[in-house]
Amino acid sequence: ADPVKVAAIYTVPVEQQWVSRIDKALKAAQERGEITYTFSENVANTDYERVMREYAEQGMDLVVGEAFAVERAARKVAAEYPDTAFLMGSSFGPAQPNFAVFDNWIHEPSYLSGMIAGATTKSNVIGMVGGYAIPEVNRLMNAFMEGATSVNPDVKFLVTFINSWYDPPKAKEAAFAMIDKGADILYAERFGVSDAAKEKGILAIGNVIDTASDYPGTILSSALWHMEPTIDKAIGLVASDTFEPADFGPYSFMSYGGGSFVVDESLAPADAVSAAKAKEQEILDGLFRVNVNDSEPKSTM
Amino acid sequence: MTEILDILISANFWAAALRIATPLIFGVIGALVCERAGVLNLGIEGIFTAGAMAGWMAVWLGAGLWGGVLVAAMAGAFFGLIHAILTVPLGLSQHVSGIGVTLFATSLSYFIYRTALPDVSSPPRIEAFKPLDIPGLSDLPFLGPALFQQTPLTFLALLLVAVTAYVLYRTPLGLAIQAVGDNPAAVESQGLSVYAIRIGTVVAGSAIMALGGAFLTMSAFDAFFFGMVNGRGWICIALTVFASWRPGKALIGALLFGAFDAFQVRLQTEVGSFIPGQVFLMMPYLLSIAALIVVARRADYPRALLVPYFRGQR
Amino acid sequence: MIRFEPRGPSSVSRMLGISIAAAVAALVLAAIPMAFAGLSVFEAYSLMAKGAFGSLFAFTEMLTRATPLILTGLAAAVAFRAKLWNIGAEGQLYAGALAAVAVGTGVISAPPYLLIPMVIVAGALAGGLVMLGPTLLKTRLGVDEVVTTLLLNFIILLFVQMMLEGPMKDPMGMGWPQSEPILDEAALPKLMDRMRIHWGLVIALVSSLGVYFLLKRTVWGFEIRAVGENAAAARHAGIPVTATFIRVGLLSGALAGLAGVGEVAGLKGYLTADLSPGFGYSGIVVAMLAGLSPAGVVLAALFIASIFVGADSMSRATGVSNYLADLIVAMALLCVLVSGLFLRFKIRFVGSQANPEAAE
Amino acid sequence: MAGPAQDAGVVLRLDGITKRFGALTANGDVSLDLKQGEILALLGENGAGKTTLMNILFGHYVADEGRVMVSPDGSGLSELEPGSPHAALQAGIGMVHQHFTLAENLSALDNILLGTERLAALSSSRAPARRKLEELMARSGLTVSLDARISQLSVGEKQRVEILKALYRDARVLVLDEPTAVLTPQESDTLFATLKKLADDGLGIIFISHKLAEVLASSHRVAVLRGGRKVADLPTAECDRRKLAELMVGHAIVETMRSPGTPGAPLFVLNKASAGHGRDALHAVDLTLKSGEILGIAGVSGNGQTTLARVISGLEPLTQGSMTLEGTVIGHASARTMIDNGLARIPEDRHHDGIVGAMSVSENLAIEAIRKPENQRLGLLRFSAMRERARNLIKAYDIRCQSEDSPARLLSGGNIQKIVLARTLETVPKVVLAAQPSRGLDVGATSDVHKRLLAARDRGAGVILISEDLDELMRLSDRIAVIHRGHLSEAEPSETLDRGSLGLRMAGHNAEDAA
Ligand SMILES: Nc1ncnc2c1ncn2[C@@H]1O[C@H](COP(=O)(O)OP(=O)(O)OP(=O)(O)O)[C@@H](O)[C@H]1O
Ligand SMILES: Nc1ncnc2c1ncn2[C@@H]1O[C@H](COP(=O)(O)OP(=O)(O)OP(=O)(O)O)[C@@H](O)[C@H]1O
Ligand SMILES: [Mg+2]
Ligand SMILES: [Mg+2]
Repeated sequence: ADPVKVAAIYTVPVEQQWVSRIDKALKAAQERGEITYTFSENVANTDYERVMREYAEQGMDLVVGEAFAVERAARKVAAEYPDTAFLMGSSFGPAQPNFAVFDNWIHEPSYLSGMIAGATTKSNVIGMVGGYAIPEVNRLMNAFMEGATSVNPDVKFLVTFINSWYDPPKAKEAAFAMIDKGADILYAERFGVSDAAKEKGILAIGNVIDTASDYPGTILSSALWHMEPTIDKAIGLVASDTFEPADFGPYSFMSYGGGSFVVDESLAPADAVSAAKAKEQEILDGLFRVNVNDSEPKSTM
Repeated sequence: MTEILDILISANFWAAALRIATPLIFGVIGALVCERAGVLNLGIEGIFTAGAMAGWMAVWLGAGLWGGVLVAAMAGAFFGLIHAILTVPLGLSQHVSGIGVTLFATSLSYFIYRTALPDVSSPPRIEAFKPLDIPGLSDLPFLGPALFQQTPLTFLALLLVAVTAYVLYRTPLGLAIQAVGDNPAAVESQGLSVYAIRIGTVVAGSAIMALGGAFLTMSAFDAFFFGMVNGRGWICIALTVFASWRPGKALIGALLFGAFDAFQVRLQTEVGSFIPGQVFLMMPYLLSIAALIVVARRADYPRALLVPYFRGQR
Repeated sequence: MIRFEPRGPSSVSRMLGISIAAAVAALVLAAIPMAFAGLSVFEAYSLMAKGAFGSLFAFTEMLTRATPLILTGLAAAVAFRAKLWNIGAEGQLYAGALAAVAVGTGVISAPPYLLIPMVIVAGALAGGLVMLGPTLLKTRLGVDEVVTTLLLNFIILLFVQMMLEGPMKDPMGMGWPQSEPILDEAALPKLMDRMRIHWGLVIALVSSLGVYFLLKRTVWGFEIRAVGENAAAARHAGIPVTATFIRVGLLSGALAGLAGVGEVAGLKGYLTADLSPGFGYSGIVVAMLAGLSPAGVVLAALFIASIFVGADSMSRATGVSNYLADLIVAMALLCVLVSGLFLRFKIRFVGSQANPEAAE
Repeated sequence: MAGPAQDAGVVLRLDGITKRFGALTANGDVSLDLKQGEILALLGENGAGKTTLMNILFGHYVADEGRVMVSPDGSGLSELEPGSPHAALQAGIGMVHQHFTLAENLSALDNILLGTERLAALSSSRAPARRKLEELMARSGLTVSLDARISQLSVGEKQRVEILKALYRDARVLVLDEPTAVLTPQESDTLFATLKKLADDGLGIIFISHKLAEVLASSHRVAVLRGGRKVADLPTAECDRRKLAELMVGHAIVETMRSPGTPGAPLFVLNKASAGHGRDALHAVDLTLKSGEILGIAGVSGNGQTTLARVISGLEPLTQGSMTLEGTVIGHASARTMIDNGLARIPEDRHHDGIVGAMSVSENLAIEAIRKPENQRLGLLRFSAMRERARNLIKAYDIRCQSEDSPARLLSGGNIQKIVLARTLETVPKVVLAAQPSRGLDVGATSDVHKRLLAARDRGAGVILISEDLDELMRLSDRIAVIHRGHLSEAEPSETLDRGSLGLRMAGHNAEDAA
């Protein structure tokens, strides 16, 4: 069969952690010869609808993107191009006839990395630096905090949002400020935070992407997101003409391999690692559900 | 209250203020130099980006850190030259030319970066400047951590303030720059070329600005990101007015802004649970306006700022 | 050595010729990065033209993108005419959008013929009021407005984010920082079915006519021009300089606010903090390209919008990085800027040996 | 070509200079020689092309035809590179421009040093320069405080800095474009004494002036330009006032003489009025202007005249005292209320405060009355009425311009002044405030301004004439008061005053000393 024609529309450059996961999965599929892949990055909100239409008009089979700030327009365009499949990052549900949704549901591994952090911190202060307080970020931070307090009720959190996706120098400064306040573990939602941790010789928690090799000895644990299950599923459905608007969110869950938890066992206490692993198994077995909480996390000091 | 005091007396806070201020110092000195010669350079935001990208890429390609600094300065000089040609001999609107240069430098940097590195999911890193350990000074109590654990570019920025002040006030070239920003006819009637001085100054000023960008990718961080300049250039334009076009005051203004910013991230973790985060982020801007109101009446504009000079025209 | 000699008003054919030359120069320049990216230049240009004008969809998209540019361009043009350097149209645009959302999302219920004007007025008022601050600081305390308006852009955007995460957050938005949707009765109607083009364009065109009329034919316009050209002489002649600045500030801010109204009430339907990709800053470019003339603003906005939309679409059709679009816009801008010179001046290249005897 | 004999002592030769600006020929085939030690006066109406000619000589403009020859070291004439001030300076030409070319943000010393040192030099060698300048100042009598910022200097001091700039570079030829336009009589006298001394030292000097008295008193030779062409070049000894005036304008000039006025009731009164601060402040000034009189205010500029004019114009509030117009106290004045109350104002700096250069002549003629019904209806401008009125005024006041639609910026100084006169006097004002109304104007334009002021007086208006030109004051004023350091003396009938005692009082000596 011909390769599936896939176009992706990103509102940020592909370096952005979130988007880079989608890009990676699509590029892998392209490598395998299953799809042809093209994308537009850094698309302004106001241009999003036009770009969607242009791709649809070009006869794309599948359009992948993020509908978050353009929810209504995206759904309207999709409805007008029923022959194209749309797989959009969204906090809302799928819509007939062709609008499927996904999201980064890696709150489970985030919880687990929280358990590791809570058990490892000596100062009982954990700093968290985020870009913007949007649900996709809040959810993971909240799960992380819950995981940490579940093993260490005394742990306190410092939370800062820097109001930018890509200002690593600024994220780094925010992280330094937290280190000054006594944080000995930093939750690295943004580029720059792990650098501060590394410079000051403390630990960091990775998020979405695996940066352990860039910061040896610094990344204590990470909650990783893998878009491959989601993308591969969608491509398969489109290729076999059986695409249905569905919620692809679960493909980001650990049980589908869409989320994973890694820990540097040389940095974490052994009992914390085993506790986390045990919890991981419970999650995979469906015995434990991590709460989903999208509200903005606040400092607790 | 005591928390606030704690912040202000911590050496780390002042070290952060100086770090945050460093790109601004380069930017404001560069902008100030251009404006002293009568040319507003709104290309600054793009020149920052170009400096950040070019300097980083040079290092990444193996030019070495100081080689990267040089390349960044050259990139700044290149865009400065475009702005200078458009605004000085051609006398075009400094506002549009500046914004045009910002658009041009930014989009060219992005385009080159993306064309050169189409397939990076995680931006490549370089080995960035490390904080200098100056034996003796770095170990001083308070001052050591506050002042002497910075990267070489921070010291370069401080040095540049002194050099700029010296050149501006003590050398024939500086006098000519000051004069050309006040009354170009005075310069021409003394046999000097208004165009040469203005173009040269804008090129030099833009090269300095670009170092502010280079600091971001080669000192404050070790990779290049789209949008990472994040309005810092515009802040420098504001700081120039605040500084009344004086290098010393420019340093103070940049440090003040750096301190506001370092202060707000610290305050955010203190009382962030009651007050929306944006309030803190607004603080540096609001305080800059407040500071400007205090100094406004004394602002001493270069009289020929924004005014193109044509020989033999009424 | 280059010498410029001012020339009188240019003929239409000359202006046309120069515009075409500028466009050609821009296209030649833009061919460099295109070739660099491995594109066939001619194909790229035909795709560009298609992207901006090739279909009804493309054309209306281009007009839709030009709509806010016309308004922010007018905002800059009016203010710059009085030498009030308003660099804050971006912030005023957001203020207008915020006000439109505040009025138009259900706080007031009224039929469209009442609600739409209320939304428009609220947006204009909010933009105007935002500009009032810097204007008063300038006239009362001598604070430089370039700086205050520039810094206000950051402050207002943060304020909008604060409102969107706080009191004005859409409870149905799944936690996303966005406003509630504008009611149907408050939305500016679309001009065409299935297309995004909306009544904001009409507002923009009418505003440009209005500004033209104001500057050209009214006492206030006369006073604005006089203050802008020579504030000292205007004051000596009994023109209320302060009042004129305030009027201009309000008008300029209101026009930028209208741009925000159009974007939320006409285009998006609700407010997010990434509403504008820098329309306020582009407005300055539009205004200056237009030589601060209201009619020129419309043309300049169409020019910028068509280059962007065309180049953006071309980058997609050819699979080149879409950062190319911004690059082409920047190059076109610089070319047009330079071409303006040929309208204002005769340019003579004087050899270094200007001495006629030297040749003998 | 001129033989060597004729070249003897010639330090500068302009040879067939032609310069066109579009259709306008600013200089047509002008040739001129300047000898060593000679003071040449260059005369001509406003717009005759004097400044243009000097700008070509100095390299600011490039001539369309003709050439400039200089003899830098007295050895022989060689052609000067056109279009290069640098070359002109190298050849020993020093130029004092009609408008100061000084950087206000630098000290006098730095302005003089500008361009004399290598730009790449690592420091400015101020100390040796200061020594040389102190010697120069002692020799020439041109003293200034070298460390003061230019912005703090008076116009006279600025003028001296300009000349020092040239002398510091060892100029052999000194060109001064209307050097005395802004100087007081005393300053002018000192300047010419200095120039004489410099000429005796071997400098060739060209100066441009509209003041015939000083031309006759101080020059060796006179060249006259009319319409861009040289119409006369003759020894000063062969000239007199009338002849020069005639050469300039091409016909005889009748100088305006005042007939005694018939003063009426007090019209405008300042009572213990104080305003402003610093050098230019007013201190408890009493002034009474009657209708039908011209009240002259004599004084060296910078003694409070500017503040006085601003107060009367409604641009600056009184800090103490009161202002009364026709018996009504004017509390919170603005420019608008004063104009509406019948004040006509001729500002000192007509380019800066008088006209909006980018607007048309007709708009400038309407600007003060733009809100009057004759210019607008319901906020809409009445263009045809405005232009109609402009055409009438252009005719009545003989304003030379291409049309009522040309930008006012393009007009000459004299014609700009006529715009101001036309729009203010046309309203039949009760009070006319004329500040330095003939500064920089040629004889023809000056006599025109004087006629208009006298006509306003004869119509019953009260005129306040602020001037540094004692001839003008004596010729026009019914009474004269002297302003010094913000204090205004009692006005006395001009018949009882003479130039000498006025000059002394302007310098700060009180009436008894003067008498
Ligand atoms: N030449 C100028 N260029 C730019 N801005 C100027 C200029 N002159 C004045 N302004 C600004 O205009 C402001 C208003 O001046 P001012 O209050 O004196 O006007 P006014 O004529 O008294 O007005 P009103 O009659 O309405 O009170 C000044 O404070 C200054 O900021
Ligand atoms: N750069 C220029 N562009 C166009 N016209 C010019 C320019 N310079 C001078 N002119 C015109 O040339 C003519 C001569 O001007 P110039 O300044 O030489 O006169 P002037 O004799 O010095 O007069 P004044 O006594 O008023 O100083 C005037 O009509 C003037 O408007
Ligand atoms: Mg006022
Ligand atoms: Mg002249």
